Amino acid sequence: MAENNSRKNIFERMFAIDRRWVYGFLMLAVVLSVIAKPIIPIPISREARSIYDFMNSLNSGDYIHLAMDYDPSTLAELHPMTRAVLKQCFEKKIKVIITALHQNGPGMAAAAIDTACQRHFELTGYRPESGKDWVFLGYKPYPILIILGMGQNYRIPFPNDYYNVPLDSLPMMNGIRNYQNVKAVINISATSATDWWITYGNGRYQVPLAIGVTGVMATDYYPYLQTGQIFGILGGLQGAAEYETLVGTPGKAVEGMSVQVVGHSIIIIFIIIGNIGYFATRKKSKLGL
Amino acid sequence: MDFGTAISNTVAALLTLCIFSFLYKDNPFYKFAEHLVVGVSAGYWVSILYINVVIPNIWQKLTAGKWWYVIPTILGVLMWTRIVKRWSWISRYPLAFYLGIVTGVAIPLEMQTKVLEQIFGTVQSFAALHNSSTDFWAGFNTVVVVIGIITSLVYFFFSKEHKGATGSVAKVGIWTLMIGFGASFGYTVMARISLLIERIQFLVNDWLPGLFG
Amino acid sequence: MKRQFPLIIIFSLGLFMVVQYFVPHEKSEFFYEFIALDWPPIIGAFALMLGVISLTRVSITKIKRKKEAWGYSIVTLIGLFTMSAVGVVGYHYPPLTRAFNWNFNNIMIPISATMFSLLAFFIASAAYRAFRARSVLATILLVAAIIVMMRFFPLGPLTSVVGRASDWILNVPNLAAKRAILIGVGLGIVSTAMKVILGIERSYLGKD
Amino acid sequence: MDGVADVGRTARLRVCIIAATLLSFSALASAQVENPVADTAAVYPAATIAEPPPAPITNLKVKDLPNDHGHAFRLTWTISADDTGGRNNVRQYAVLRTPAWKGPFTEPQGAGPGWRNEQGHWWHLVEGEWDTVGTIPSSTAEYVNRGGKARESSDYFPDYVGFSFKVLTVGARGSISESAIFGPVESSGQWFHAGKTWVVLAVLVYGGLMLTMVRLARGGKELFIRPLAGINAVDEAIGRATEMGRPILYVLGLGSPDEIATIASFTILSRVAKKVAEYQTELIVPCYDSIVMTIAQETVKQAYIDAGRGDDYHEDMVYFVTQNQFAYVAAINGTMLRRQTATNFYLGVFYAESLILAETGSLAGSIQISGTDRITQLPFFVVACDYTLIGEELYAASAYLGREPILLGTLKAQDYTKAVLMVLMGLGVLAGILNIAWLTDLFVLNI
Repeated sequence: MAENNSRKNIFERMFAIDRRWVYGFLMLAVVLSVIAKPIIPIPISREARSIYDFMNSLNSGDYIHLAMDYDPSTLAELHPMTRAVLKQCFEKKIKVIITALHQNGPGMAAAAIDTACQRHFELTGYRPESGKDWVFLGYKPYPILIILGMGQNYRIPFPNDYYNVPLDSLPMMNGIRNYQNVKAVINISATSATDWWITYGNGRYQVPLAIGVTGVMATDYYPYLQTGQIFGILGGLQGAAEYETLVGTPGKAVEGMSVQVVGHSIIIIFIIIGNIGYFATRKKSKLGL
Repeated sequence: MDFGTAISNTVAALLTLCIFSFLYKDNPFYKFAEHLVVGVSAGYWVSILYINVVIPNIWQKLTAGKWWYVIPTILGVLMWTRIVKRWSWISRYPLAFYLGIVTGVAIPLEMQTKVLEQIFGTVQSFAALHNSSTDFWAGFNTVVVVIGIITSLVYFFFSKEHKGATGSVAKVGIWTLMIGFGASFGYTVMARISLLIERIQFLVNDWLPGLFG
Repeated sequence: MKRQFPLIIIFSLGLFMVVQYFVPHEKSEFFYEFIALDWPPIIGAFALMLGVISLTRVSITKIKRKKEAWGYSIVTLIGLFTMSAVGVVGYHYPPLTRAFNWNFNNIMIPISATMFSLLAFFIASAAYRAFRARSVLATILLVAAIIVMMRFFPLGPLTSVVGRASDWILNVPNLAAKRAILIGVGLGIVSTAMKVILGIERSYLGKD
Repeated sequence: MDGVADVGRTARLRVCIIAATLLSFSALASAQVENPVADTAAVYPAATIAEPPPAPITNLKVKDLPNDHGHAFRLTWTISADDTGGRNNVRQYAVLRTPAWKGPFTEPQGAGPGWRNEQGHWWHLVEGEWDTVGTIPSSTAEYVNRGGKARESSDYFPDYVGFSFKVLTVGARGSISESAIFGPVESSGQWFHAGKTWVVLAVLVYGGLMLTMVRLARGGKELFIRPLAGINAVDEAIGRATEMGRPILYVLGLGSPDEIATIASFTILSRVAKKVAEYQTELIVPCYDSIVMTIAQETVKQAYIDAGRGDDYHEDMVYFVTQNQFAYVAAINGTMLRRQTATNFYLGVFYAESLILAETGSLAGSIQISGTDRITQLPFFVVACDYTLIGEELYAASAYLGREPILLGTLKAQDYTKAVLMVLMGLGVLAGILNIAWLTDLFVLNI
C-alpha cells in the first residue's frame, strides 16, 4: 500500500499546484509560438472548397448577400473569413449586399469593408464604392423578422443603407428586390443568427446558403450540410485559414493555425497527464457508473 | 506607423492587459475594464438604434407623411412601462404583438427545417445509394448514420423503460451522442484558443513594434 | 382585461402567421409584409433601449446607496453617456463620429475580444485537473475529441490517416448525434411556441 | 442597346454593322442567363447574312407557375433539332409575349383602348404587339417569366389577363425561326401551397397530440415516464454527503426564471431540499438572478415544510451573489473550497464559465451532478462531472419528479411524435433500400 500512497502524493502535489502556473505556461507557449511564426500546411476540407468553387462559378455582375452577424468577441475566428470573401468578390466584380444583425457588429463590419476596399485599391488601383460594388445595410433589431423581411423586399426592413442613403438612390440596388435576385447568402456568424438564416432564410425562401461559424458551433451544422439546406461550412479558425489559402492571401488565420498546433498539443498532453494521474491513484468513480 | 495609431494601440493593449490581469486575481484594473465596456457597449446600442432604426424607420417615415408609423412607435414606447411596477401590465400589449408574430412564424418553419427536412434527408441518402457513383464506403456510412440517429432518438425516449432490447439500443445511442460531443469538444478548444492567439498576435505583431518601431 | 386581451392578440396574430405560411396568395402577403415584418423592428428598438435604461437605473441606485464597489458604476455611466452622446450627436455633427469609431475600435474591440480569450486558460487548467475518463462515456468523448483535435497536426504520413478519421467522425457519428438532437430541439421550439399561442404558457405575462 | 439596324445603306455602313453585331453577340454570350428585369429591348439582330434559319422549337407549353403569389408563367418546350445536334448553330432562344404591356405611367398617354388603372398606376395593354420577356442560352428547355407584384415596379404584369407566348430560335449569325404560338394563358396566385402539405400534416398531428396530452395530464391521468438513471445519481449523491456530514451545494445556473431549464431545476431543487431536510444535511444555494433567488427560497421553504422540518429552514441557505458571470463563479469557488462541499449540483442554464465550477469541484473532491440544455456546454460537463443530465433528460427528470401537467403533457407528446417519426423514417429508408422510386419521392419537400 505504501508504494500506492507515495505515488498518490506525487500526483496529488502535481495537481494541487496553483492554477496560475498552468495559465502562465499556456501564455508563454502561445507568445513564443506567435513570435516564432511557424507555418504549417493547411489541408482543404470539402465543406470549404464547395463555397470557394461556388463563388468562382459566379460571373461578374452577379449579386451575393454577405450576412456578418458577429461581434468583437469572436472577430479572431470570423474576421479573416469576411476579409477573404470580400477580396474574392471585389476581384471577380461580384456585387455584395452586406448586413450585420448583431447589435455590437455594425461598426466592425463597416471597418472590415473599409480595409477590404483599401486592400483592393492597393492591389488594383480601383477602390470599390458603396452603391456601385457593395452596399452595407447595417443593423435592425429582431433578426428573425429582418431575415423574413428581406425575403419579401430588402426595402421593408432597410429603407436606407447604414449611412442613411435611400436604397432606391443606390445604382446597384435597382431591380434588386429580394433573395431571388441574389445568387447566395454567405452567413458569417457566432450566434444563433445562423439557425435563423437556415430556418427563415433558406427554409422559407430557398435561397442557397453557406455558413462561416465559430468552432464552438461548427460541428452542430453538419446535418444541414447533408440535407443540402446549406452548401458549405467554414469551421472556426481552421475554416478561415482554409479560405485564406484558397483565395491566395494566407494571413492571420494561417499563422494562427500553426500556433493552434502548440495550443492543442498542450491541452492534449494535459488531458493525458491528468488521466495517468487519475488512474495511477486508482480513484474509482464513487458512483460506480 | 504614425503616432496616432501607436497611441490607439497602446490604449487597446493596456485594456487587453487589464482583462488578462483577472488571470492573476480579480483586481481593480479588471473591474474597471469590465464596467467600462458594459457602459460603452450600452452607449453603442443607443447610438446604433438611433442611427439605424429611429431615423430611417420612424423619423423619415413620419416626415414622409406615412402617419401610420405612429402606431408601432406608440407600441414601442408602451414597452417602457415595464419599469414602473404599477403600469407594467401595459407592456404586455407590445410584447403580445411581437410574441404572436415570432411564435406564429416559428411553428411551421422550425417543424419543416429541424424535423421534416432531417428525416427526409436520411431517407434520400438511402434513395441516392442506387445511383452509380456510390461505392461500398458511402453505403456503409449511410447505414451507420441511420443507426446512430435511431439509437440516439431511442435514448431520448422516456415512455419505455431502458431495459432489455431498448436498453442496449439506448446504450448505442448514448455512445453516438458522446462521439458527437467529442467532436464539439475538439472544435470548441480550437475556438477558445484562437481568441487568445489573436490577442497575442495584436500585442506582439501590432502593438510592440509600434512602440519601438 | 389585463390578461385576456394580450392573450387574444397573441392567439390571433400567431394563428394568422402560421396559416399565412401556407397561403402564397398576394392578399395574404399584404398584412405579412406591411405589419408583421415592418413594425416589430421599431418596437424592438424601444425594447433594447429598455435594457440600457435598467442598466442606468441599477448603476445609479448602486452609487446612491454606496453599495460595495459603487465606484465602478460611475465608470459604467461615464462610458454609457459619452458613447451615446458621441454617437447620437455625431450623426448630425460628423466630426464626432471619429471619436465614436475610436471608442469602438480601441475600447469595445480589445476588451470584448480579450474577455472570451480567458476561456482558453480555463480550458487548459480544466484539461489538466478535471477532464477525466471517469466513465465509459467520458472515455469515448475524450478519445473522439483528441482525434478531432489532431486533424490539422503535421504528422507526416499519419496526417492523412488522422485527417480522414476526423472527417469520418464529423460526417457520420457526429451527423447522427446532432441530427437526433436537432429533431428534439425542433420539437421543443414548436411545442413552446404552441403553448405561448394557445395561452397554456403564460409566464411571460408576469404576475398582475 | 437597340440592336435593330436598318440594312441596305452603303457597303461601308454594312461592314461596321456586321462588326457591331458580332461585338454585341460576344457581350450577349457572356451576359448572365436569367436577367431578373424583363429586358424589353429587342435583343435579336435582324437577319443580316443569308443563313438557313435553325429548326424551331417544338411542343411549347405555358402554364401559370403553381404555388406562388401570381404574376408568373412557366414555359417548357423541346429544344430545336439544330441545338447540340443537326447543324448545331443555335445561339440562343428569345421568349416573346403578346399583348404588349407598357408602363407604369402616372396618367394615360392618349385615348386608345387598353389603358388599365392598376392601383393608381396606369399601364397600357397593346393588342397585337409583342414584348421580349427573356433571352436564354441554347440547350435550355424551360423558362420562368416572373413579374413583380408591386404595381409600380417595371417588371409587373397583371394576373387573370390572357397572354400568348412564342419562342424564337436565334441562329449563330442572327437568322430566326419562330415556334407555334401558345395561349392565351392566365397567371394567378394560389390559396394553398401544395408543396407544404407535409408541414401542415406535421404541425396538425403534433399540435393535436400536445393538446390531448396536456389535457390528460391536467385531468390527472397517470402518464408513465421511465425512471431516470440521473435521479438515482441525485439520491446517491445526497446519501453520500450525509454520510460524510458535509454540506451540499446547489447552483441554479445563469438562466432567467422563465427559461425551461431553470424551471426544471426548481423541481429538482425541491426534491433535493426535501431529502436534505429529512437527513438534516446543510444546503447552500448561491443565486445569480434575484427573481430566481426568490423562487428558490419559496421552493426550499416549502420542501422543508413538506418534510416536516419547517423550523430547520433559515433564510440565508438561499442567497443572492452577483449578476456578473465571472464574479459569480469566483464566489462559488470560494464557498466550495472553504466549506469542502461533499456534493455539487449544477442544474439549469450554463455558459462557458461552468468549466471553472466543475474544475474547482473536482479539485475539492466532491461528487458533481450537472444538467443543462445548452448543447455547447454538455461536452465539458460530461468529462468534468460524475453524472450529467443531457438536454431533454433534464426536462424528463423534472417532469418525473414534479408531475407538472404542462411539462408532462409536452414531454409525452414529444415522445409519441418521435415514435411516429422513427416509423416514418424506417419506412422511407426501407423504400430507399428497395429502390421503390414512387415511395421515396414522397419523402421530398418541394417548397
